[in-house]
Amino acid sequence: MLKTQELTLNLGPHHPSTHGVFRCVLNLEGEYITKAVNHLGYLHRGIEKLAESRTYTQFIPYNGRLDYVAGMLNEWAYVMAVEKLMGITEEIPERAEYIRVIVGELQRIASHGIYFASMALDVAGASAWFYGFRDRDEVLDLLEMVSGQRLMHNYMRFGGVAADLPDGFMNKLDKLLNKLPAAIEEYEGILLGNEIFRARTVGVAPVSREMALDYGFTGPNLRASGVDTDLRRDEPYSVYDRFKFNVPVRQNGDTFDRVIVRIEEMKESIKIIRQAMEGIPEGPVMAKVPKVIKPPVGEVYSRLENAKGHLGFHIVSDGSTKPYRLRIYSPCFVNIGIFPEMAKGLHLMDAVVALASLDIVLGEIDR
Amino acid sequence: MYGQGLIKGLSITLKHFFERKITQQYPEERPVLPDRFKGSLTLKVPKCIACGLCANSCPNNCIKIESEKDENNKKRLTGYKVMLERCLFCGFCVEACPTKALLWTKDFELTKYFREDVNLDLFSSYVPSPDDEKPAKPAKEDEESAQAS
Amino acid sequence: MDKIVDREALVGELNQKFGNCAEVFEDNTNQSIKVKPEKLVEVMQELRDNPKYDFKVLMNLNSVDYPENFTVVYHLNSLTHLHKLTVKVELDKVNPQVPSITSVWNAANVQEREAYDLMGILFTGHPNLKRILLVDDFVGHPLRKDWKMQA
Amino acid sequence: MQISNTIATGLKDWLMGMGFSATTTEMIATAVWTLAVILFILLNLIVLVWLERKFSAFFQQRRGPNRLGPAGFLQFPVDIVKVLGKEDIIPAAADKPVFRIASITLFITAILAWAVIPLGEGMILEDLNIGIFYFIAIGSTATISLLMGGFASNNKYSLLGGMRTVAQMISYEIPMVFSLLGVIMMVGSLRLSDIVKAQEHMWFIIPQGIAFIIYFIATVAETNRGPFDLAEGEQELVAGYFTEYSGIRYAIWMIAEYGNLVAVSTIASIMFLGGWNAPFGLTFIPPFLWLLIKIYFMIFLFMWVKWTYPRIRIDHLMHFGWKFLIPVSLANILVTGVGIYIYRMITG
Repeated sequence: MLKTQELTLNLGPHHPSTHGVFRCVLNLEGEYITKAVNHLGYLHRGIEKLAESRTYTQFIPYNGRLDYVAGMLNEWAYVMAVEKLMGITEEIPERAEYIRVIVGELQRIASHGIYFASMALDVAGASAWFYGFRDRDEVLDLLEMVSGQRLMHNYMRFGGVAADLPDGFMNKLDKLLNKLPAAIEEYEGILLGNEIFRARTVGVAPVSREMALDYGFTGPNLRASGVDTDLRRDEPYSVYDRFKFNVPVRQNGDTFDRVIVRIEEMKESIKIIRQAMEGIPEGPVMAKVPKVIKPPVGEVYSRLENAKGHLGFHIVSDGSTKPYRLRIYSPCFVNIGIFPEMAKGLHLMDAVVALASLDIVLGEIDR
Repeated sequence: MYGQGLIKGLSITLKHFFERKITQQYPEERPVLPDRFKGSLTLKVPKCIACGLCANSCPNNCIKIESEKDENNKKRLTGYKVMLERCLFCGFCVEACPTKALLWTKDFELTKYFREDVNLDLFSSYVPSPDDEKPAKPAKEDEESAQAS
Repeated sequence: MDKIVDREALVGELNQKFGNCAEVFEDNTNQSIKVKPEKLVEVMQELRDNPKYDFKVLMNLNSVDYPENFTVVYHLNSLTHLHKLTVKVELDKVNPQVPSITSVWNAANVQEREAYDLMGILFTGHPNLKRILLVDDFVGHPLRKDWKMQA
Repeated sequence: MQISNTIATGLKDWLMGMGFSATTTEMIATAVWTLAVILFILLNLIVLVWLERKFSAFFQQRRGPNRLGPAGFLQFPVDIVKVLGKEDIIPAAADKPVFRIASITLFITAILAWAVIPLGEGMILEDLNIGIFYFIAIGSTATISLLMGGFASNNKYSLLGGMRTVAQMISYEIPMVFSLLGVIMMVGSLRLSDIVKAQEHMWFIIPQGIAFIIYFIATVAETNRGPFDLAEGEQELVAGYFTEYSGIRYAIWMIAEYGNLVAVSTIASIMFLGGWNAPFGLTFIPPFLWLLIKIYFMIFLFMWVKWTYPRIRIDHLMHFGWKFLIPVSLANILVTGVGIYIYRMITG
């Protein structure tokens, strides 16, 4: 008697394409997925609990360890939340805000660059992978110039940034910005325009608008599903209301759209940095803030448009030097919640690509 | 036309095939590090006033300072240890230092054969250099008392 | 600055519809309401589906261990009206139980599991209430204030 | 050709002179040839492993291995030492006998195929009159080795990889054979040396250009190289059918794969690129070297394609094979047949 049997496959925790230590138990019918169950927490470090035993300032470097490919934006999100809690948002010097925008958008380009690269690797385009990393590294060179480190910057401070931009930074930035459009064109040439890649991604794992909102998608993933929203434009924080930029929106919400939205966003980031370079004023980079940070009793929920979605910080303060409760709303953690639903009926090869297209970073999922 | 993207991809890789390569040949070619680079730590011992701000600012408590009062009732440093294996390289200690005694170096090759060697003892490994302001040698009895404690 | 919902009117309407279930909660953010746990799912459904509020997005689901109670905090956002609302549910310190809102937003699924895992709040009616970040045989809920850190 | 023939006849004369009988002489000469062929394959491997690394690096703006020896050429012996030093792990639940012989059977097929491949005029172990047929027959048995490897590992990834291989290789065998059929029809012989002789004035890539492209695509799939490396599929299947192999057994898989790569490149050079015939009258380069240049040109093409394209999905692969390549190759045969008929009518 012949009979068929479902195959249970452990995708992870150490698997080439789970982008870290993430495990997904798949039930396979042939090579088509009938059921997927996420198992998280292999990288759980208890950062929310750690925050309760660190002072507000001491917690800044830990944010770089969340989404370790976009550390600058994480720090910014945290610093912005505490500034709101302290009520010093208005006092931050303009130059500091401009610097934040410049380094933040650079970080976004770096993060999307690594997204493109890992996406390319997951469809086995090894050369495209190297091109993505090549350009990301040049962005990191600039961030290293500013903060002294490539990934865990610790550059943002309450009321400003740690130091002014170093000499020669603007020249190098200008050179890089002149180079980047050609690089993005190259991405389109080698991967995005490639017929094999299109066949692999167009129409694969579509997420409808309703589903995206229901599952709490944010950021580029939501925009790929046809929801026109961007915190930088809708609720402008910092000095984003002074810049002109488009918000790329795609309608189908499939894997291809999720890639294209990010590539378009890289172009928009270049535009924003150009405008910030022109408009940056002279002046101090730090507001006058007390040495010991003691926010008043209360709570705040503040969000920032991270490279992966809305990074939210809910901070409850009891008036002491340490947060009473600090909650990190991480976009990747919520985005990955859709994966079991998304993977149903997909081919194993497509599931890997769909997972990559969600742009997960395990440091932020497990915290 | 179908197949255009395929040919475009081939032309891009072929272009890079003959291009100059960008890999840095690391041990021979040293990386150019920016001034703010956070490598290892160094302490200019004569400048240190043992105030302990660096230790307080450290998120992971990886700086241990030993000090004692001298005859003028001034604090004097007798030991300075950094547990580099726990260090976040955040730089709060360097920022906190009021006398600019604690500084980053550009030394990034911190690999060691044994775990204990990772940690730094900045006090005893200090080598006086001519550009420091006259190094005050710790008195003999101080060393003895430090060893005793 | 965030757009503020007229909380008095909102609470009035909710109370009228579901019977005394909500009240304005005073804190520094000026956008919080407090809801009784029994009526939470209905209130959330109303907040989501009523075009007047149109809170299509569950921004954040948090749980706080206050000395006197556990509080589950829901941050809601509307894409059309661009306003925000914080819904708070105060729970018993001994046996914290709150109905799950997974039926309203699927986004709550993983976040409720996380709150259960780290804070020990039971979400009744959750389809799969298991530990998500910690190992399955972990004892205790680390984010509670009485949980002692072990180095 | 002349040189090798001289060596061969010289060797035979010398052995006869030593007083061996004719049969013994023939046997010894054959053994020497076999060794020479194996040596040739292994030498190619050394170059290929190095070339693949260098080429992939160049395509990606890297330098590739450059520490040991000139341009990193001595990296290979070091790697061999490393591979030999690795522990040979066989999973406890594996089907051990099958697991052990799987990689070796693939290696044997890779070697056997070389029996009929000429490396120059007369430089051939056995000039079979059904040479190309023999090559295809031997080449298609590689499928079973890969399935053996995937099945015996008792690993789910390996099993999936093995099953993919069977589907893929059986599908792409057909267009490959059909594409060669056009050339065979034009020559009227299956003997490889005849095919080369027929190309003295015109390479078959000119009348059979479409067949060449089909052959190229099909052999990329046959040798499991990117973008058709579904059997390995390292992004979803870790390493496919050889996930569980380690040490020297793993090395044998790689050696066999490169052996197959050289074999199909050689066949492509012989069938379409004129074999050892020199183009444009450039006869100062010896014929053997010409063949080698053509083989390595083919290998460059293989590597270029591999390091440029993303991997194709399995259902697209099947669609492409059955719905596009096979009809086109059949049409090519039809056109070739009609062309030959018309040609004969004109020339009488």
